[in-house]
Amino acid sequence: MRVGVFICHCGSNIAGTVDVARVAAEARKIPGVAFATNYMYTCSEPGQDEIKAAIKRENLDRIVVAACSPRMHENTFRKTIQKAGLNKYFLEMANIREHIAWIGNDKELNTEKAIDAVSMAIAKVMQNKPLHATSFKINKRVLVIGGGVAGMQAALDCADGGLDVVLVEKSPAVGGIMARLDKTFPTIDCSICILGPKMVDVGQHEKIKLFAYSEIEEIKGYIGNYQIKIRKKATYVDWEKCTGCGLCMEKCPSKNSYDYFNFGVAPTKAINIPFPQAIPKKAKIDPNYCRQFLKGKCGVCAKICPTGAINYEMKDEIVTEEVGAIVVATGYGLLDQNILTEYGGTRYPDVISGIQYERLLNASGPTSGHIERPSDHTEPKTIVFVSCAGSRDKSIGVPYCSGFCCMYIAKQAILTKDHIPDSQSYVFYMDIRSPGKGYDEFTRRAQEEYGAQYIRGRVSKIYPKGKKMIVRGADTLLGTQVEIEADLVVLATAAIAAEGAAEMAEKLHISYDTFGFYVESHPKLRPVETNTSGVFLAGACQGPKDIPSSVGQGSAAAAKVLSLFSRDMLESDPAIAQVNTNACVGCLKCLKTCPFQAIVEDTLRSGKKVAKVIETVCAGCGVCTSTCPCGAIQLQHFTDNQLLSEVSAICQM
Amino acid sequence: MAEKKYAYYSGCSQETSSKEYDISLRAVMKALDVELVEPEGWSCCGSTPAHTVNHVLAAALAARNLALVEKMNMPVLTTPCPSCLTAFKEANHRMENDSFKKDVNSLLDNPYNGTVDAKSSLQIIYEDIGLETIASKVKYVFTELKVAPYYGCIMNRPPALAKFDDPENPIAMDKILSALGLNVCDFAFKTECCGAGYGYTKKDMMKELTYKVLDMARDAGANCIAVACPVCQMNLDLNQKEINKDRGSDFNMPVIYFTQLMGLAFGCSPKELAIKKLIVNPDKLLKNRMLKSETDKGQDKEKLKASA
Amino acid sequence: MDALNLTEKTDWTFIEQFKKESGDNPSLCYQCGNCTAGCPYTHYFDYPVSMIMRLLQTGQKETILNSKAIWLCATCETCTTRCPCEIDVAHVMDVLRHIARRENKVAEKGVKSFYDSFLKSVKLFSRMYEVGMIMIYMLRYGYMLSAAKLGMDIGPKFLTRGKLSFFPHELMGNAEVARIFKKYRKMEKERAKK
Amino acid sequence: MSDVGTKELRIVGFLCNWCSYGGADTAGVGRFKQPTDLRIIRVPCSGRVDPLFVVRALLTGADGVLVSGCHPRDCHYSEGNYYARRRLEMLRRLLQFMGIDEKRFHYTWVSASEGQKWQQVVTDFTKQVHELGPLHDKKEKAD
Amino acid sequence: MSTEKLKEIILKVLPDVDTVIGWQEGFDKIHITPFFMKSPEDAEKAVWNSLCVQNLAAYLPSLKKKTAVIVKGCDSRTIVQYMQEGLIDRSNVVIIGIPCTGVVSVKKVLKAVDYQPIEDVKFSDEKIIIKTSKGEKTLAIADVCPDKCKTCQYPTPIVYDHLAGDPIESTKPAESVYEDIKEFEKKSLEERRDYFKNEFDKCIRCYACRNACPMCVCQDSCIAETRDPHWITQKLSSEEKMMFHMIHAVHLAGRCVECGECERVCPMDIPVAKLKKKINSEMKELFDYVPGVNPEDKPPMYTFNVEEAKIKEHKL
Repeated sequence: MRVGVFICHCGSNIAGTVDVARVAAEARKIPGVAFATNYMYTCSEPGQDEIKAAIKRENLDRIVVAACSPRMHENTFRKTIQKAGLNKYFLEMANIREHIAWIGNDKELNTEKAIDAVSMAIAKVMQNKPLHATSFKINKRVLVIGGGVAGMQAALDCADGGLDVVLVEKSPAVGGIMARLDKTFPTIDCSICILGPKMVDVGQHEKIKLFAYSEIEEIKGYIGNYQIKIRKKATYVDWEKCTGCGLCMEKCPSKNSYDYFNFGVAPTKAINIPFPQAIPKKAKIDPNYCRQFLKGKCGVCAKICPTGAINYEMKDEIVTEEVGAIVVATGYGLLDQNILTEYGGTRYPDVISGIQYERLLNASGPTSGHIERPSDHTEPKTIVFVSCAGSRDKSIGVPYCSGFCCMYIAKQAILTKDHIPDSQSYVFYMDIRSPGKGYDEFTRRAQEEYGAQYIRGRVSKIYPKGKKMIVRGADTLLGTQVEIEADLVVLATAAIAAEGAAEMAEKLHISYDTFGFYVESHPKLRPVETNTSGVFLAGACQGPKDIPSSVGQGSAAAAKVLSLFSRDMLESDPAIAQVNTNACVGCLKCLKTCPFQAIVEDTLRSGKKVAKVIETVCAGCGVCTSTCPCGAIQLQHFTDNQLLSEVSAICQM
Repeated sequence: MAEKKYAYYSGCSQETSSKEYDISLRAVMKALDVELVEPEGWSCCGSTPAHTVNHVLAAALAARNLALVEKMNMPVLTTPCPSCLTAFKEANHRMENDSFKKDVNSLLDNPYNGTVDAKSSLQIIYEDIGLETIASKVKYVFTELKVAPYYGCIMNRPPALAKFDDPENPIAMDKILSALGLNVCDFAFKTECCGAGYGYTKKDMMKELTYKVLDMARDAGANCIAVACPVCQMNLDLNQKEINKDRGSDFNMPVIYFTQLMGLAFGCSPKELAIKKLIVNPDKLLKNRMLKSETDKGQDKEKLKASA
Repeated sequence: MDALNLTEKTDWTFIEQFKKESGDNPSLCYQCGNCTAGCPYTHYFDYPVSMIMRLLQTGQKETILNSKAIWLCATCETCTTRCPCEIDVAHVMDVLRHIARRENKVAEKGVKSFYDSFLKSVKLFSRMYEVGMIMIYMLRYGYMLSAAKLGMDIGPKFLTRGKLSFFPHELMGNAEVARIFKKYRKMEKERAKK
Repeated sequence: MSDVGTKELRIVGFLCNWCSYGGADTAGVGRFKQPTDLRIIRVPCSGRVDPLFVVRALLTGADGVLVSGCHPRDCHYSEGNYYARRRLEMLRRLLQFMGIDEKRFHYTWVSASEGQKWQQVVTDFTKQVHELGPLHDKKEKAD
Repeated sequence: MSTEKLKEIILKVLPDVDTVIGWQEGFDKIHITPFFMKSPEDAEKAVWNSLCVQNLAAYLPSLKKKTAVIVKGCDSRTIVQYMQEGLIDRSNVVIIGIPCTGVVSVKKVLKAVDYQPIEDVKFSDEKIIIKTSKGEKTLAIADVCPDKCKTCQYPTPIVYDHLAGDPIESTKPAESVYEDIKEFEKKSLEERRDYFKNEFDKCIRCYACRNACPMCVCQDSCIAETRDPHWITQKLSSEEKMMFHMIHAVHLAGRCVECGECERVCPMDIPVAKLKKKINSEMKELFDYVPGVNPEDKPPMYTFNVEEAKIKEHKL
C-alpha cells in the first residue's frame, strides 16, 4: 500500500496556527505512507495537478488530503484522484482547518492535533475499499402535493416542460388560500382573477392528472422511483357524471353545514361546490351535515341530479401512482382564534380573523362583498385590526413573525375605506414589516391616503359593551393605555404549519422544525431541496410566505425537477450497507431498525436465511451496522474496521 | 367519616371582615361531606405586603403554614382566599430552588420540605367534588338571580403558577353556578382587577376600578355578583353607596360569595350562611325560590309542549 | 432639554444587579406595550409599565427607583399573564420595590407605610388583625384625619355586621412568627455587610 | 484553553456528518475557540455509533468520549438518532456501573447551525473530563 | 409434578414431533444431561428433578424440524424472547412446561461436599441428600440453589402447550429481583472498577459463557473471533477480556432472559451475568421492559419513541 499525504496551508488559514511542514514530516514516518508534502492551496488547479502528478510519479494508491472540512472539498478531491486513475473512495480528508487551525491559537497543540487527525485519516484510508456506483433508470413523472398557488405553479412549469404531473389536493378544489383572498397587495388586483386562469390551466392541462379531495396515503421508494398510494376520499358524487350544474346545492335542505371554503363566515349546504370558480367544478357531500347520512332519509340531491351522479354508498378509494420526484407544496394553516382568550377567543361574533374578513370583502363571498358585522349584519363604521394575533408570541409557542400580515392588514384597511367611505380603520401594530418591492409605500398609502390610524402597541383585551367591542391596547409612542369602541375587530391570526404537516413529513422522510415547517437542505444555497433526494419544497410549507415568494419557489422546485429529469439514469451512492452472507445469521435485527425499509429477508440457494439490502433504497445511515451483532452487515466506507482503525490511531496505550 | 379530607386555611380576612366566606364554605363542605382540618396555630400568609418587601420573608411566612400541614401528613392545603393561595403557590414555586429553600428554612423553626400542594377551595369544589355531585345536592333554584361570576385578578394568575382554569376566561365558577340552576351572565370582566389592594391608601384609584367592574356586570345583565375572593367582595360590596354618591349612579347590586349561593341552593338557611353580613341586601332577589324537582317538572312539561 | 447621553447615563451595574437579583432578563422585552395595555393602574402611573421596562433596559436607575409606578403596582399579574415574551413583569416590579426600599427611595410613602403596618401587625399578632393594623397605619402615616374618616366610612357598616373585632383573635402573637421577622432582619444585616 | 489547564487528555468524538460535524465546522468558521483535546471521527449518523466503539475507545486509551448527532426530529435519516439515544443512554448507565464515571461519556445533539453550542459542548465536556483526570495509568501501560 | 406425569405428556406429544428435548441421567448421579428423545423407549428414560438445570430452549433456533421441548419457568422466557425476535416458528415448537420451585447449583453442592466423588443423590421434600464415600450430607435446596432461583418471578412457564403439574405462583417479591444490583451499586466507582477488572482478569476466553447463552445468535460469526470486523485482538490483556464481556453484555441489552447459563458454565466462576442484569434493571426503569415475558413486546434496542419519557437530556 502506498499512501500519499498532502497537507494544505490554505494560505495562512491553516499554516498560521499549524506547523504544516512538521505534520508532513510526521506523516512520512507512518508505515504505509510513501509520500507526504505540504502545499499552499491544495484545492487550486495547480494543487490538484500536484496530487495527480504525485500519484503517477510515486505510484500512490491511496490519498490523504489534510485541509478544510470534507463537507467543503471532499468531492473536489475525489474527482481529482479519479482523474488520476484511482477509485474515488481511496481518498480521505483530515479536517485541520475548521476543526483545528481555526479554533485554537496554540501552534504546538494544534500541530499535535493535526498529526493525530492525519494519522486517523491514514489509518482509515488503508482500510478503504474501491466502491462503484450502480446506475438506475429514472421514472420521469412528478408528484406535486398541494394545489395552492405554489403547487399549481410547480405543476404547470413541470407540465409545460413536458413532464407528466400528478397533482394531489386535499380539499375539493385547487386554489388554496389565494383563491379565498379578495385582492392582493400591493397592487390591489383581484386575487381570483389572476389565479383563475392558472386553475383552469391546471384543470385542463393534458400532462396534469389532478386528484382533488385526495390525500397521500403512503410513499415508498427513492429518488427516481417512488410508489405513491393516494386516497381518493369519498365525495358521494360520481365526478365522472357530475356536470357542476349546482342544482343539488340549490335544493339541498341541510342549510347549516360548515363552510370550509369561507372559514365558517356563513353556513353552506351539505352538498356543495365550494365556490363558483372551483376547479374541478364538482359537487361533494359533507356527511357530517347531510340528512341522508344523519337520519337515513332525504335523498333530495339524488332525486334532483340530472345525471344521476349521487352515490351515497361511495367509499374511499386507494390508487397507486409511480413517480420519480416529489414537490411538496402543502401550504400553511392559521392559528385557532380560540387560544387567544384575552381577545375572547371565538366568544364574540364581531371579533373575526383576517381570512374571514377577506371573505366578507370578497364579491363572491357569502355577503357578496358587503362588509357586515356577523352579529347583527349591520355595516361597521369603526374597524380595528390587530396585528400579531398570536405571532411573535413566545408564550403560545409562536415566536416567529408570520411575515405577510402587516401587508394584508394595510390592504384590508384600504379596501375597507373603499367599501365604506365613512368608516375609520385602526391598526394596532408592533413593527411594520414591509420589505418587498412597493410594500412599504403601500403601508404608507394606507395611512396617508386612506387615513388608517396606526397605533404602535399590542392589544391587551377585547370585550363587548353594549353593541360595541371595546379594544383596549397601548399606544407606546404616547406612553398610554388606549381604548377604541369598535364595531368590528379583525385579528391577524398567526400563520402556523398546515394541519398534519408532521405526519406528512414522516411519510416523506423529510425534516421539520419545532413548529412543523419543513426544513430545506441549506437555508441559503439549497432553499427548495430537502435532505431526502428527489423531494423538493415549494411555498409556505417551508415557512410563512407571500404570493410572489410562493410562486417563485414553485417555479424553482419545478426547475430542480426538470434538471434532475434531464438525465435518463441516476447513479446510486455506493456508500451503502452490504451484507456478508457468510457471516449473516439471519436474525434480521437490521430489518427491524432500518429507517428506510431497505432491508429484506432473503433465502440463499443453500436454504440459509439472510438479510438483503435493496441498494437503491438504502440511504447509508449505518443504523443496521450498529445493530448487527455479528458484524455481517457493513456500511461501506464507514465499516467497523474503518472506524476502529481511526479509534486505534488515536487510542494507543 | 367524611369522604374527602383537606387541610384548610381560612386566612385572616375570614376571621373578621369576611367571616361569611368561611362560614358558608364550611357549611357547603359539610353538605358535600368534605372534612376540613385547620392546622393548629396558623399564621398570616404574608399576602401582598410581604412580597413587596422581600421574597424570602414572604415565602417564610407562607411556608410556616405549609410546614404545619406537612406535619399533619396532608398532601393538599385548600384556602378560599386567592391572595393566600398565591402566597402559598409562590412559596412552593420559589422553594424549588435549593438555595432559596435553604434561606427560607433558616428563618423557620420547623423546616418546610415542599410537599404540600395548595389549591383554591374553588378548584377543590370544581375538580374533586365535581359538577354532578353539586347538581345532585341542589334543593332550591333561585329564579330571580342573574349572576355575574367574578373571579378577581389573581385566582387564576399567573397561569404558570395557578395551573387551573383559563387565566382570561375562567369557567369553573360559571359551571358551578350553572349546576345550581342559576342564570349565569356572560361577563367580560371576570378577572379584571377591582382595585381592592388600595382600599386604604388610594381610594380614588380603587373606586374607579370598582365602578368599572360593577358597570360591566350591570351591562352584562346581572343583578348580583358572585365572588370567590374576600377582598374583592368587601370592595365591591362596601363601596357601592359611595360610588353612587360620586358618580350619581344607582348601584344596589348584592355581592354574594359563590359558597353562599351553593349553600342556599343546597337548602342551608340564610343564617347558616351568614347572609346577613352582606352589606348590599340580597333578600329581595332571594325571595323567589323553587324546589328543584318542580323546575325539572316544569322543564319536562315544556319539552312535552314543544314536542306536541 | 439635553439629549440623554446613553454613553454616560446607562447604569450597567444597575442592569446587572437587577438581573442577578431577579433572575429576569429585561432584554427579552421588545416593547410591545401589552403590559401597559392591560394594566388597570396605568392611568395612575407616572411611567407606564412598558416604559419602566424600557428604562430598565437602558439602565435609568434613578428614574425607576424614584417612580411612583413601582409602588402603585398591585401585583394583579395581568402583565405577567399576557406578556408575549414570557417576562414575569409583576416580579420585575416587585424586585424594583425591593431595591428602592434598600436605597431608601420611596415615591409613594403611604403605600409603603400600609405594607409595613400590615407586616407589623402580623409580627405582633401573627395574623393580620385589621383594627390593629389600621391603628398602626394611622400612627405611622400620620394622616389622623383621613384615616379617621376611613374608619368612619367602614366602621359602622362593619360593626353592625360583626365584621370588625376590636380584639385580636385568641392567638395573641406567636413566638415563631415574631422570630421569622427577627431572623429576617439579621439575615438582611449580614447581606448588607457583604 | 487556559482554564482547562494541565496536560491534554485524550477525548474522542463521534460526530454525525449532517448536523454535529457541520456544527463543528460552523464553530470553526466562526473562530469559536475551543480546547484542543478532542479528536473527531466522522460518522454518517449518530445511529451508526455502536456503543462498543465508545467502550473500545475508553478501554484502549481515551479519557472521555463524546457522541453528537442531529437533534431529535432532525435526523438526516429520520430515525437514526432515536436509536442512538436509547443505546447510548443504556451505555452511559452501564459504564457508571462498571466503575467508569458516567461523566467521561457524553452524548448530545448539535445542529449544523449551532456553532456556539458546539463550542460550549467541547469546552464544558473537556473541562468535565479534566476534572476527573486521566482514566488510565499511562505509565503502567507504557511498559 | 411427577416424572410420571411428564412421561405421559412426552408419549402423547412424540408422534407429532421429530424430537422431544428433555433431560436424562448423566455420568454420575448429580449430573443430568440434555436428552433428545425420538421413541417411546427414550421417553422411559426421561428424568425430572432439581438437577435438571440446563436451559433446553437454547436448542430451538438451530432445529428445523418440529420439536417438543421441556422447559422450566425461567427457560420459558427464552422461548418468549425468541418469539419477540422472530427466531423460532412457534407453530413448529411444542412446549412442555414444568412448574419448578427451584433447581440446584451443582457447583454449590460439590463445594458443600468438598468435591468428593458423588455416589448417590436422593431428594426428600425441599432437601437434597448427597452420598459420598465420607457419608451422607443433607442440604436444603434453598441453600444450594443458583441465585436466580432466590428471586424467581416465574416458577410456572409463561408459555406452554402442556403443563406437567399445577401452576404455582411466585412467592418472591418483584422488587427483590434487582436488589443485588442495587447493593452492588453502593460500592464506590473505584471499588466497582477494581471488582470487574479482577473478575474479568480471570477470564481465559474459552467462550463457554457465549456458547451456552441462548440469546447469542451469532454462533460462528461472533465478532469476538472474526477479523472482519476486527473488534478485539487475541492479546490476553485485561482490556481485551473486558472488551469481550462488554460485547456480550451490549449485544444482550434488552434481550438477556436471565437464565444464568453463562455463569453456570463458566469454569472460572466469573459473575458473567452481572453486567447484563444491570442492563435489564435499566431496561425496566427506562422502558418498563422485561425481556422474555410478553411475546408481543418489542426488544427496546430495536425500537424507539420520538419522545422518550424517561430519557432526559444530559447537561454538562
